[in-house]
Order: sequence, then C-alpha cells, then structure tokens
Amino acid sequence: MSKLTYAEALREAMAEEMERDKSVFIMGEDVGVFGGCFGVTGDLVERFGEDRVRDTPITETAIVGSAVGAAMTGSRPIAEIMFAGFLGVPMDEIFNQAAKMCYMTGGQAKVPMVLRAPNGAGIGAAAQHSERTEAWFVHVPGLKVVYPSTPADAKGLLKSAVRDDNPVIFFEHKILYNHKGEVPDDKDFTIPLGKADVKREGKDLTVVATGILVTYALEAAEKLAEEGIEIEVIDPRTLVPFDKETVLDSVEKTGKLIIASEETKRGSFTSEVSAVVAKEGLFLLEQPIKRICAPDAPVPFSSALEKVYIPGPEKIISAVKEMV
Amino acid sequence: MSKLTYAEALREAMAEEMERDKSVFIMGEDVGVFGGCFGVTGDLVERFGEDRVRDTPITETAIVGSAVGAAMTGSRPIAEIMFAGFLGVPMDEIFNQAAKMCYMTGGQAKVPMVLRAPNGAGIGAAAQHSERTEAWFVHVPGLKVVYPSTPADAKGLLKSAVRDDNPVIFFEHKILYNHKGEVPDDKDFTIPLGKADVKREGKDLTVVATGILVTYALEAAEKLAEEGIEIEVIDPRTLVPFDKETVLDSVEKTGKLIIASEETKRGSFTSEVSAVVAKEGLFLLEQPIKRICAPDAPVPFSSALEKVYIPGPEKIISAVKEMV
Amino acid sequence: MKESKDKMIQMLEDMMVIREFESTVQKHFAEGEIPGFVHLYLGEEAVAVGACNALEEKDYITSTHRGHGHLLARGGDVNKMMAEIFGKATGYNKGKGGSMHIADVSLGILGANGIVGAGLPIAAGSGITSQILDTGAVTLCFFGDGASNRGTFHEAINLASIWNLPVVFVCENNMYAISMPQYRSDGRKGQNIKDVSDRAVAYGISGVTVDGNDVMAVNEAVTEAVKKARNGGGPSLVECKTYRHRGHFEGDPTVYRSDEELEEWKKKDPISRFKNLLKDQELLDDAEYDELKEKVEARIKEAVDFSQNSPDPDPSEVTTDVYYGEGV
Amino acid sequence: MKESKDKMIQMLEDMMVIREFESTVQKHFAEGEIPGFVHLYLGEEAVAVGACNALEEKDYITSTHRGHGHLLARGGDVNKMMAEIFGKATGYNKGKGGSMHIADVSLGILGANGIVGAGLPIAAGSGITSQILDTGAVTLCFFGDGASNRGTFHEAINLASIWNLPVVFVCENNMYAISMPQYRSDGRKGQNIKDVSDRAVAYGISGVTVDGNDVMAVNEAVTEAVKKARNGGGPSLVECKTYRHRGHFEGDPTVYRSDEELEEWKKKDPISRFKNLLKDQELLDDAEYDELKEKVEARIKEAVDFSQNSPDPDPSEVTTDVYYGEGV
Ligand SMILES: Cc1ncc(C[n+]2csc(CCOP(=O)(O)OP(=O)(O)O)c2C)c(N)n1
Ligand SMILES: Cc1ncc(C[n+]2csc(CCOP(=O)(O)OP(=O)(O)O)c2C)c(N)n1
Ligand SMILES: [Mg+2]
Ligand SMILES: [Mg+2]
Repeated sequence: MSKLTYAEALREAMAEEMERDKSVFIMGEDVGVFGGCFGVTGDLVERFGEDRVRDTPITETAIVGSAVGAAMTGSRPIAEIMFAGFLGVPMDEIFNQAAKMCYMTGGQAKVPMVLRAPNGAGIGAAAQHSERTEAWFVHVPGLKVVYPSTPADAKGLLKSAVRDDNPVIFFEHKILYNHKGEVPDDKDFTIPLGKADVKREGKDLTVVATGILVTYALEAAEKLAEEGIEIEVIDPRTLVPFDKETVLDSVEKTGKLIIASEETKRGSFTSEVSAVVAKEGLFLLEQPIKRICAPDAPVPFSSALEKVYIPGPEKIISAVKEMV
Repeated sequence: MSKLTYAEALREAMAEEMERDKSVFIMGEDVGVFGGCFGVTGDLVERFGEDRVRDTPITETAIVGSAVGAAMTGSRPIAEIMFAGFLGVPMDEIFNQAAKMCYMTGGQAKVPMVLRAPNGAGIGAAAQHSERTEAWFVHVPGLKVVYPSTPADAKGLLKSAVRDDNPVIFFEHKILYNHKGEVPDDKDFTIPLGKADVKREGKDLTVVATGILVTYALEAAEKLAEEGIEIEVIDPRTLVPFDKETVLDSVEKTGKLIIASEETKRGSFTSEVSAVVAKEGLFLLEQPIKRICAPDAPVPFSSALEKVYIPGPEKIISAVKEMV
Repeated sequence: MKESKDKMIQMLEDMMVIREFESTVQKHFAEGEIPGFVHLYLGEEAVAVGACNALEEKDYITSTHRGHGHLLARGGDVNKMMAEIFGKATGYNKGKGGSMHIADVSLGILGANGIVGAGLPIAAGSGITSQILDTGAVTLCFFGDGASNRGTFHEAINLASIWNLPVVFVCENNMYAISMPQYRSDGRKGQNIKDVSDRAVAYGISGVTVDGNDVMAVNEAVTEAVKKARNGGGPSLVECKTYRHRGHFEGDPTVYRSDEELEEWKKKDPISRFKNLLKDQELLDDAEYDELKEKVEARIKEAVDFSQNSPDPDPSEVTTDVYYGEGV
Repeated sequence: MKESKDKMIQMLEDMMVIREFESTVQKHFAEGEIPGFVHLYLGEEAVAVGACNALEEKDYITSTHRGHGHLLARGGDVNKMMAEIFGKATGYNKGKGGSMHIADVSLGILGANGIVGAGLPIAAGSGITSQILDTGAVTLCFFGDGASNRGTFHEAINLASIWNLPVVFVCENNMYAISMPQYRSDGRKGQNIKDVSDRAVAYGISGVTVDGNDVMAVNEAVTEAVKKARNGGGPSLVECKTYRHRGHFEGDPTVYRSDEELEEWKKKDPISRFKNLLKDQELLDDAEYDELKEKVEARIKEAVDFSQNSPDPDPSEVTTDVYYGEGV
C-alpha cells in the first residue's frame, strides 16, 4: 500500500500498464511536457518517450478516431480528452465507430481503447468546462463507462479498462484529483468492471452515488451517524456494466433509496438507476425514489451560484432526514 | 383540413413559416434540388430559391454551428441533419453552443433555431443510419426536444418550433413519413410545446409512447380492445418540456404504466419518465413500471434481425397482458 | 514483362469482378431481395483496383459507404460478401452489417463505414500502430470528394502529417456528393477549388491528381505514395477523378446531373479502356477476354446461389457481439 | 491627417486599456479574488485593436477563451467586464459566464467561447444572416493557431467560401496552443506549415500573414479584408503573428518555452512600438502619453472598485436564463 492522490494513482496505473504491454500508449492535448491539464500524465513522457506519450494538436475528433484505428490494429490507446465537456466534439467517433465496430463487423473487430475525461464542476470553470456527460455514454451500447471515486478504485479500474477488449469511457472528477488514499502496490491489482462497492454499510436508507457524490454521501453519512441515522452508501464504480444486484440487495434491507450524482437531473444516470429499481425493486420501496442532482441548467460561473448549483452533502443530509 | 402525409405536413409547416417570416431559412445536405434524402423539403427550393433553401456540403459541424450564428443575428434557421445518427457529429455545437448561449451570456443571446433529424430503424439501414438519439438531448438543459407521431402534430409542432426563441431538436420518424392524416389548413394552426396528447383513452393501463411507438401502441390498443382490455395511449409529443401531469393523471386512473420507445433501453427517455413517476407517482402504481424498448445493441442490418430488434405492437400486447 | 502482364490481366479481372458483382447487386436490389441502401461502385472500378494492387498483405485499408469495390479489390470472398449484402448468417458480418459495413478484418479492412469521412482518422490511427509497434504496414484510406469537406479530413491529415504517419489518403472524386457537385465555376458546389489535391498544401504534404478511370495511372501514383510512406516519408494525398455510372444509391433519380454528362463519362469507362489498351498491346485477345468474362460471371452467380441458399441469422444474434468475444 | 492622428491615438489608448485591464485581472486573480481560468491577452493587444478598428457599428465579432481584449477593443464597458470576471451580479452576463464567456451581445459580440474553434461556424452563420436579410454587416472571427487544427476551421471556412459569406477570419497566431508549438522545423508541432494563412488555398480564398504586433499592419490588412467582404468579395483569412507574454492561463509555469524566446518577443511589444512610432512622427509627446496612462489606470481602478462593491448574483439566478426570456 502507498498513500497516493487520485491523480497519482491514475498515473501509476498507466505507467504499470505501459511497462507490462508495449502496445499501450497515451495521446491527448498537452499530455507530454505540460503533464496534462490536471497533471495526471505528469512525468510519463520522460519515462516512456514522445512516441508513447503523444501530444496532439487540438483535434478531439482525430484523437478518438485515430484511437479507434490504433485499437483495431493491435494497439491499446489511452486517449485523454481534456474536459468531459469536450466529449461532444468526438461524439460521432465514440458513438458510431468505437462503440459499434465490433457489432457491425459481426464480432470481427475489437476496439480496446480507453478515453479518459475529467468530469465535473466545482472549480469556477463555468458552463463549458464543468460538464458531466456520462449519461450520453450510458445510453450507447458497446461502451463501458467507468467512474471511480477513490484513488484505489481509480488505479484498479483504469488498469482493468486498459486490459479490456472494448472501448471504455473513463470519467475522473476534477475535485477528486488531489484526494489521497491507500492504493495497493501490486502490479496485478485490478478491480473488475461491473462490480459496485458498498462504501459504507447502513440499515436506514440506501444512497447510490457516483463520482464526487460518493465523497459527499460519505460526509453526509458521518454527520447523520451522529444523529443515529445509518445510511448505506453504494458506489457503482462502473455505470456500464451496472451492478444492479448490489443496489437491489441494499434497498431490500433499507426500503429507501436516494440516487445522487452531480449530473443535471433530467435524463441522467440517476434516471436509469431509478427506472431499474422501479421495475425490479418496486415492492421493496417504502417511499418514492429521490434523486439528488444538479438543477437542469448549465453550470454558472460565479462561486456564489456554483455553490448553490452543486449537490453537496447538506442536500443529501436534508433529503435523508425527510425520508427516515 | 387536408389529408397529408407526415412529410408533406412538415413541408407545409416550413413553407408557411417561410412565407410568414422572411428570416426563416432552410439548410442541410441535399435539401435543394434533391428535395431531401427523405423528400421532406421536396420542392421548397423552387418555391423559395437557393438563398433560403441552402444545400450544404457534408459539414454537419458547420451546419449546426452556423445555424447558431445565424440565429443569434436575427435569422431563424431550420437545419436538417440527414439522419439522427449523425447528430454525434455536431454534438458540441448543439450542447456547448446552441443550448448554453442564452445562459452563458446571462440571458443576452437568443438562439431560435430548429434542427430536424430523421430518427429510427425499420428500413434495413443498419447501425449508423437507424439511430434514435433523443435521450442525449433530453439530458441537455437549454434545448427543447420535439417528436411528433402524426401529420397534424408534425405540422403544428414544427410551426411552434420555428416560432420558439430557443433551440429545438425536432425528431421525425422515417417510417412515419408516408403516414397520412388530416391536417388543419389554418396558417396559424400551432401546437404548444410541452403539451402531451391522449391519443386514446382507456382505463386499464397507461402506455406512454413516443414517435413510431405511438402508432404501434394504438395498433396494440385496437387488438387489446377486441379482448376487452382498454389501454390509454399518451404521446408526450415534446420530450422537453415534458408534460408529466397528463401522465400522472392517467396513472392515477389506471394504476399501471408501460413506457414504450424505439430507443435502446439503458439511459433512454423511458428511464426519465420512469424516474419521474417513481418519484411523484409511486403510490399510484399497482405494479412495477415496465419499459418496452429496443435491446441494448446497435441496429442489425438483416431484416430477420431488425424485425426482432424493433419493439413492435406484439411486444406491447404481451406486456399489457402480463400486467392486467 | 511477364510479371507486369500478369499483374495487368489481374487488374482487369479485378475490375471485371467488381463490375459483375455490382451489376448483380443492382439487379437483386431492384427485385427487392436486398434491404436498406446500396451504393454501387460501377464506373469507379479503376480506383479500388489500381490502389489496392499497390499494397502488401500486411497493409490496411479503410473503406466507405461505397465499399464493395474496395473489399473485392483487396481479395474479399464473393460468397461471404454477397451473403452479407443479402443479410444472411453466412455473410462476412453475420448479416449484422450489410452493404454499408461489409468488411473482412483479417484482410486488413478497418471497416466499411456509413459515416462519410469517418475512415480518415481511423486510417491515421492504424498508422500510429505501424509506428509504435514498428510493423512496416501502410494504411490506404479511401474517401470521397464529399468527405473532403468534413472536419475529419482536416484533422486526420493534419495529424498524419505532423506525426509522419504511413498513410496514403486516396480521394475518389466522382464529382458528386449525392446531389452536390464537388466544384463548378458557378452555382452550388461542395468546395471552391477544382482539385481536392490542392488541399495537401494545407498540411505540408504532397498531393497529386490522376485520371481515376485509368487503372495504371492510379496504380502508379498510389504505388509511389505507398513506397514513400513505407520508407518513412509520411502521408500523401492522391486524388482520382472518376464518375459513378449509377445514382448515389439505388433508387436515386439523379435529377442533379445530365444524361449527356453521364454519356461523356461512359465513354471513359475504365474497363473498356483498359481492355482496349491490353488488346492494343497484344497482351489479351478477344477469346481470352471472353473466357475471363465467363469465369467472372460464374463466380458471381455462384455467390448469389450461395446467398439465396443461406439461412437468416438466428434471432439470438441481435444481442451478441455488442461487446467483443460475446458472439463467439 | 487629423482623422488619422485621432484614430492612431485611439488605437494606442485601446491597447493601453487592454494592457491595464489584463494586468489588473492578473493581480486580482493571484490574490484569489477571481475564480476559474483566466487567459490573458497581454502582448497581443495590437491584433484585437487593429482588427476591431476596421469595423463599423453594425458588424459582428466572435471571440475566444482569450477574449477580454476583443471585447475591450470593441468598446466593452470596463465596469461590467470586470464585474463579470469577478462573478458579480452587475457583470455583463450577470456573473453566469465569467472570463471565458464574457460578451456584450448588443455590441455585436456573438459570445466569447470556451470551446476552441467554436467561433468559426458561428461567424459563418452570422454571415448567412447578412446575406439573407441583406444587412451589409461583416463578421470578424478571432481564433488561435491551435484552433486552426480543428475541423470547425475547415468546415466553416469552406462554407464561407462556397457561399461567399462576408466574414473575415483573423488567426491570432501566438505561436502556441497551450504547450504545443504551432510550427517548428523539428519536434512537436501543431501543424506542418509555417504560416496558417497557407491554408487559404484549400478554400480558394485569399490569405495573408501580417506582423500581429504592428497595430497599423493589422488594421490595414483587416480593413482591406472587411472592405472586400462588404462588397461581395467573400471571406478572407488574415493571420497575425504575435506572442502571449503570460502563460496559457494564469498559473501555467510555461515549461514548454524559453525565457530567451519571451524576452525576444517582449522587445517587439506592440504598445511600446506603437508609442515610439507616434512619438517619432510627433503625434504624441511624453506628457500626452502620461496623461493617457493616468486616465486609463483610473478607469480600470474604478472598474475594480465597482466590481468589489457589487453584490453576488442572487441564488435564484442559478435556474433562470436556461431558456430565453426567462431571466428577465
Ligand atoms: C457524416 C455524414 N453525413 C452525411 C451522410 C449522408 N451521405 C451518405 S453518402 C453521402 C455523399 C458522399 O459523397 P462522397 O464522399 O463524395 O462519396 P460518394 O458517395 O460520391 O462515393 C452523404 C451525404 C453520411 N453518411 N455521413
Ligand atoms: C475543443 C477544445 N479542445 C481543447 C480545449 C482546451 N484548450 C483551451 S485553450 C487551448 C489552446 C488554444 O490554442 P490557440 O487556439 O492557439 O489559442 P491561444 O490560447 O493560443 O490564444 C486548449 C487546448 C478547448 N477549450 N476546446
Ligand atoms: Mg463523391
Ligand atoms: Mg495560440
């Protein structure tokens, strides 16, 4: 075990996979000497050279499109899109190429690639640099969608993503980059895609949360515990495949469900979780499913507004109190 | 009233709006002399000239980006994207420009534009030409999302969309283009965005359906009526704004809800409707909410497979029978 | 000389296979046996054949919505191709892809593609693999004049240029993107330049325009570009001017072009031209040609029989192959 | 002569306003008063000022993430600008946009933009309105060297060219896109050509490169291009070579460039150069310059006071203006 930040854990995952497999390479804007806009790639260009840590021009369409071509021919690209809000630019390459190539060719083609994208608000970066776009990809068959909330998960999931034979969209939350945690050193430490993690056990209410909301839910849980309320916090970790069993088991125990994410609410991943439970766990529910999300609005710039916009721990606390 | 096809109704809506307002214009690939890939623009170039019915190169990014610029400066563009499956190409222009411009400028800028996109499977066009992408846009605040299922709705909603001061993504189902129906001739006939339509009344079960699934649900309703089962079929018509009251009122009456769309199920519009009802109508439900959608897979080419893929009337019939 | 004769006859045969294959698809489409959209390669045979014959086995190609010719020129199995177009289980893609997505990945075909211009970045990526894994493979990227107006053209060629990737970009300029002329001195046009190859300047790479109905000219230009790419000289742009004999897709009434224009181009038909050239050079006589033609017709006929007698895919196939390895 | 003198002094003052404004933002950002990213225009003042002074009132511009200079050169209100950057309710965008989205739509500014290259198609669209409603307005589109590698550059300029739209594309080539050099003879580079203006050939339009640190040269080139566009001559590409004095954003340690390079460019500072020119031509003396400087400093200081004393937006503003008319 080492104490690493989330960003460091991601970097170590990439370094280990690049050492293990010479077909793994990195590309993206300013991932080389600049070390990545959020410092995630850091010194990797010094360790692996410019051939395997490739600085691209501003060319998201070609980044993703060429990742598809590289993946189809025997490489395992890890491409970085500087902000998850820019994923609209290469959307066609993700949606019509990466995601469908295997199916359209009748299983002939494999596209083992990872697309890393910093997600989320909270740094005053306004509407175009604070986006959370995971719901789009949840809706695209053929993709896997990963979203770790701790340094250890970040490392184990990224390594699994690189080893997976399918395209993986890998979300990272900007605010989490500096969070520290214990991370296994074992070079074969991986976390399987499709397995949720119960981050905290509790009997009174289930909170399913993603990304930074896992942190906020755990903060809320601490405070609520002081008042004798025990919430169970589940992090799906991979949105696709989604581990519905873990969620349904928990709801069976608690009878109450809150789904929390930083997304704008309408049409979000929380809608999907809600729909799954409304189908398969309806009679487990003692109360309506509550979703805690950002409002259906772009992210405002002003810190005064952004604070209101982001669904923080207080919102979870008051929602839980309304329900228990 | 005139008997028009869905395609003709759309064309008449455009013609009337262009006559009414000289700032309305059309652009897209092959919308001129070719008359549009599905014949929707037809003879409009002859009626309005090449200046107002503009054939573009293959340039979806510029089509949408320039529609934003035109809309901001006093025009009202109606842009056609040849297939809804190509909407990934100009996704950034829709998501980061059209949808956010008003908010980001603090309400200064208005972007009155319509993006028409033929949606859906059923013509053997395989994975990239049969897409249904409405869920992405439902998740984007700042957009309105419209999806008519009859010729009259097509006309009335398109006219409202053109007159709206916000960007509207307007889905049309390819299979519906040749469907005929009575359409009001009144040049001021419009249908407000945000108002669902009860296409058939019934007391036993509520089906909320979109696009071509409205047709299938009505077919199913006919057959079920023969067996004495009366389903209520609701067409939201606009996915954003979504008229939840009409749906909740119906569920209050029937106690049972099926949500049907041709989308791939995971993360679809049906998830959102399900989530809304699981929150605001949970105690109205006598049974779990069922969603009838396409499977989470790209659209297969072979007619034998496509038939299985598409959620047709039989699937609705058997689902209803399981529930009543 | 012997080698060159064999190669020339081979190229003629390749073109004839495409011609016969496409004419046959046309017929069966008209008869309602083939669903969806088909975009035929009739009239453009010299481009695929000239270009693919410049490649080695380890090389790659990216194809387009008008891709039958590319796959055939690359050695695709006519039975599996026809069966795919008929939507049968025995097709290359198990019936899941159809005309627009037909591909043999084992022949280095990185997908036919329904998205215009999508192949260019994919080709660049294949070039990255060549560099990183040092495979020596060159990637040949087919795309249309219409595709050259998409951002993917710009971004992919720029990337290939700055990284010196071993990719040859072959523009099939058949004068139209559906109804939009590539260039005209006045009126609607896709771009304001006569030659797509002029765009090479924007990326600091070499660009040439050749007669795309002259299979030898195409072969020569592409061979040179492939050699350059393989030797570390980076990407090039080769524009081949040609014309499609049919509408954009089957069913297109082609209101946007004149019969005269079509007739002019038919006079430049790549197959009769090449056949006549071979006859003039006494490399082929009428009897040999007729024999070839019979052989080709028999092959394609067999492919149709094979397809018609093949089963539909099993319904369970709808949800396999969404993820890799699942469909096996 | 009188007119030209006034105009020159005006342009000097405009540049000085930008310099003072940006230096002030830099200071308050360092002090933690301004959230988010700020991309300063320091060193590039001649481009915005030279270009915007070629416009008429009815014209439009599109701006970028590095947009303060454009808005100031177009006559933006410094109080409302500074307040926006401070995230206050009195800002141009009610505090919702911030540095990257600051705009005065009534001045014909079609958004600053956080998405690199997004402004080019928007500018083309503004050109369409000019044509359809016959307004006579010209649109000036600012974008960086980095943006010229995006597909939007290609598609927008192509569209502007085939439709002959009245748009002037002004490339601010400040040599870098964050850490990526626009061009170098070897090593990492955004593109394989020395001059972005070479790309004009690909669209059949005219392209020129000018010294972007020479406000008169910029003004002259853009004036000519605007005139051409207004007279139906279609779009042009004007590349202005310049350099940013600061990092890409505040906080950038600029490891990718040398101190010597920066020093070389500081010698070509557009403001001191222009000031010296005016002094040489005896159009300005030291006393006049000092007066100007004081006036500018006072204006910016007042803007800071205004901002610091302005209220935060009301929390209810989070969900207004999502749709037009709602925020009123
Ligand atoms: C991104 C995208 N836009 C539009 C289309 C619809 N479309 C299919 S083929 C075609 C024309 C292609 O022209 P070109 O590239 O010249 O190829 P050609 O058909 O002439 O061989 C168009 C517009 C598409 N498939 N993809
Ligand atoms: C589509 C997109 N990709 C990446 C970024 C991140 N980014 C912001 S500014 C910038 C560099 C822009 O370079 P250039 O166009 O030369 O403008 P400059 O910053 O030099 O003024 C990048 C990569 C972005 N904002 N948008
Ligand atoms: Mg063409
Ligand atoms: Mg720059």
